[in-house]
Amino acid sequence: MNWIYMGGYGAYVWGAYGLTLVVFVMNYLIVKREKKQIQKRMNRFIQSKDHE
Amino acid sequence: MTLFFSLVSYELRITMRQAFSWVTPLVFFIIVICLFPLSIGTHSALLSEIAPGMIWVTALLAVLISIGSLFRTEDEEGSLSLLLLSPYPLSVLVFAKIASYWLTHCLPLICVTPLLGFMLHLPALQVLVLCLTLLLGTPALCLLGAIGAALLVGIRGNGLLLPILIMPLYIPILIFGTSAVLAASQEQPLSAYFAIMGAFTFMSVAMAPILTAVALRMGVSQ
Amino acid sequence: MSRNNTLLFQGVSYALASGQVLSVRGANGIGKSTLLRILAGFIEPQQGSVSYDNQVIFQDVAAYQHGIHYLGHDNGVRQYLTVYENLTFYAVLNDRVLSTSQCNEVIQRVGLWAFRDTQALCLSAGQLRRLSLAKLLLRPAPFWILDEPTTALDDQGQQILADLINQQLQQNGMVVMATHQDIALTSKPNVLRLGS
Amino acid sequence: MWDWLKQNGLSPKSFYRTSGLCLPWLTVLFLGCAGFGLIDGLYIAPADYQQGDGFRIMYVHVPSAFAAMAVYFAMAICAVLTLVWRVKLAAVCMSCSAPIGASFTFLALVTGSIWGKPMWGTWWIWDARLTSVLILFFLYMGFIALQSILAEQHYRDRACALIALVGVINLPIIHYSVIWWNTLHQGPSISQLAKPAIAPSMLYPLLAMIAAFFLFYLSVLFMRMRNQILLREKHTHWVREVVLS
Repeated sequence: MNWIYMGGYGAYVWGAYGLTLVVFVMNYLIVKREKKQIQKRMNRFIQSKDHE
Repeated sequence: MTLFFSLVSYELRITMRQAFSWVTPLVFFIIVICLFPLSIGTHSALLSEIAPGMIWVTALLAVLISIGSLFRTEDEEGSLSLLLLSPYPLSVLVFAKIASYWLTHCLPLICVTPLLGFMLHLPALQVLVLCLTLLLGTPALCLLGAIGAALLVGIRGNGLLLPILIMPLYIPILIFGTSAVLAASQEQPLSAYFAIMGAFTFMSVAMAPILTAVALRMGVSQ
Repeated sequence: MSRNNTLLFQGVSYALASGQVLSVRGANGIGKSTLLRILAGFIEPQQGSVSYDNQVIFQDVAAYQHGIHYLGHDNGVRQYLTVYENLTFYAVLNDRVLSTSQCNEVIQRVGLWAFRDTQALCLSAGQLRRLSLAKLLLRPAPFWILDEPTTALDDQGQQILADLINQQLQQNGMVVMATHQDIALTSKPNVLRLGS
Repeated sequence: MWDWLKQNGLSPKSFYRTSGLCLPWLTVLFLGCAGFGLIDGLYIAPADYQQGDGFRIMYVHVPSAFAAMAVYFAMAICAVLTLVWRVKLAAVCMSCSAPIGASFTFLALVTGSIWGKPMWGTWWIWDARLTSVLILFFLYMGFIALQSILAEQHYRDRACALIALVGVINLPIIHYSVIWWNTLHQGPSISQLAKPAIAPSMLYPLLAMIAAFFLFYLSVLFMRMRNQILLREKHTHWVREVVLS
């Protein structure tokens, strides 16, 4: 259990690592969402070009 | 060189005819400096300690609010193509424009600084050093600000973007400017501070006009 | 060439000999001004190239731009300078020594003598257009690029413009114009229609 | 040779293909490095004699500050490629790596202040390195602000390249003037955040974490660039096939 408390600095250490995880996951999710949006936009764009 | 002086004289004539354009930074500078004693209190020891920082930061902000419109008159008139088509290198023309901007916008600030310095109970020696650092530092402020102004020349509503863009570049000038006055208050030798500020100013004299010219050429080809 | 990702024109090619006029026609927004700005060397074309006396202009844009006049859609006139100062400013900018008599003669030629010392701010659009036409006289240039020079010009102004162009053609210069109205010219202009 | 490189090596189409191939490898490598770094740093490495376990925040703070600076220099190199040789791919790389660099800088700032709390009792210490990371954050904000306000694609790439160059020229000057300013106002306090000369057992997790940050940067950068390339090249045929497939 001492590993969790980190010699009294547990809150700070896990806080810092938690934040790192959040920043990494955020970066990843933003890119994934952007990929979905672009996929949608490209499909619409290609359909509109086909109609011309 | 005659080209440089004649261009500067034309620019001065233009700015003089728009009286409002060069008065705003001066009035802004004086009003903001007067706000500090009203807000912080008139304890003279405190005031004289933070006076150099206040005057420097306010001078920096005064330059920032007015340099954004350095090329706006050209842009509205469409006379940017005039500058581009001239046989002279664009960076010389831009340097003349920035020099005339400095004469009309920054020099009045420096002339008013002694008055404000005494208002803030700043000893005479420190006021002199403050004016010297401003004299050496404000050209670099104008030159770096001109790069940002040239980048944003075509964009409407670019009022608040220029400070964000250019502020980080002003930090070394601010640091050395204020610490020179601090050193003067402790009777330390000042040659090092002026040397570094001079180096920074001349680096921006060499670098900024060329970068501004590149930015203008890019902007026109938009 | 496209302007913020909308396709303007493709496959435009034209060879203009000296002593001729090319009039570019086309509806508004078809890209006439963009084409003229490409010719003036302000914008780099995405495909193809512009060559002037068989040398691609973008090799040395500065040298090419010395030899041309570009009269943009918004006439490049300093608002807070008077008519006389505008011309001397243009002369200084283009390395031309201009005596006051020459300057006065140009102002009279363009018919702005009465407004010699009024700031460009107080001039009408037509007068501003004439002032920018006066700049063409200050410096001989083999190649003129005029973007809708006839806007806001009255009959007398159009007559002045026609004289200028005829004089330029006699001196074996070239002129490219983007216009909607026809101007009475001695030689018949070639026409390039965009977006046909 | 250079023209061949510009046509084939750096063309968006070939980049799209090659990045597609090496993306899975990058993520696997990243997970490996991160795993090793975390386990080693959090569990195996001995506690610092002075700071106890609190120093383990270093394994996150130092790599993110280092990566933030490195990403800015990478953007400056792409800026030179965009302005001088007009490599379109470099412009895409520069505009895509700005948000990642900004997130690293933000991470470095917050973990630095979290590390400062147990050690010096205050959330923010005007330490020289932390302050220059703060200024680097302003530079990133300026870059992203300029990038979002400019509409026309071609001009946006070149203007952002110019501001990145101006920023990178001034970065060392800012860094050293802040360090000099720091010694002036705080006296020569030993800056805890500088990389202390540490025992090898503590060094390996640090190197692993730095590698993990770079691999993460590369993988997210490639993903972002692939999206941007699809958008920019939407008129071409190969994009049609990619999207339809």
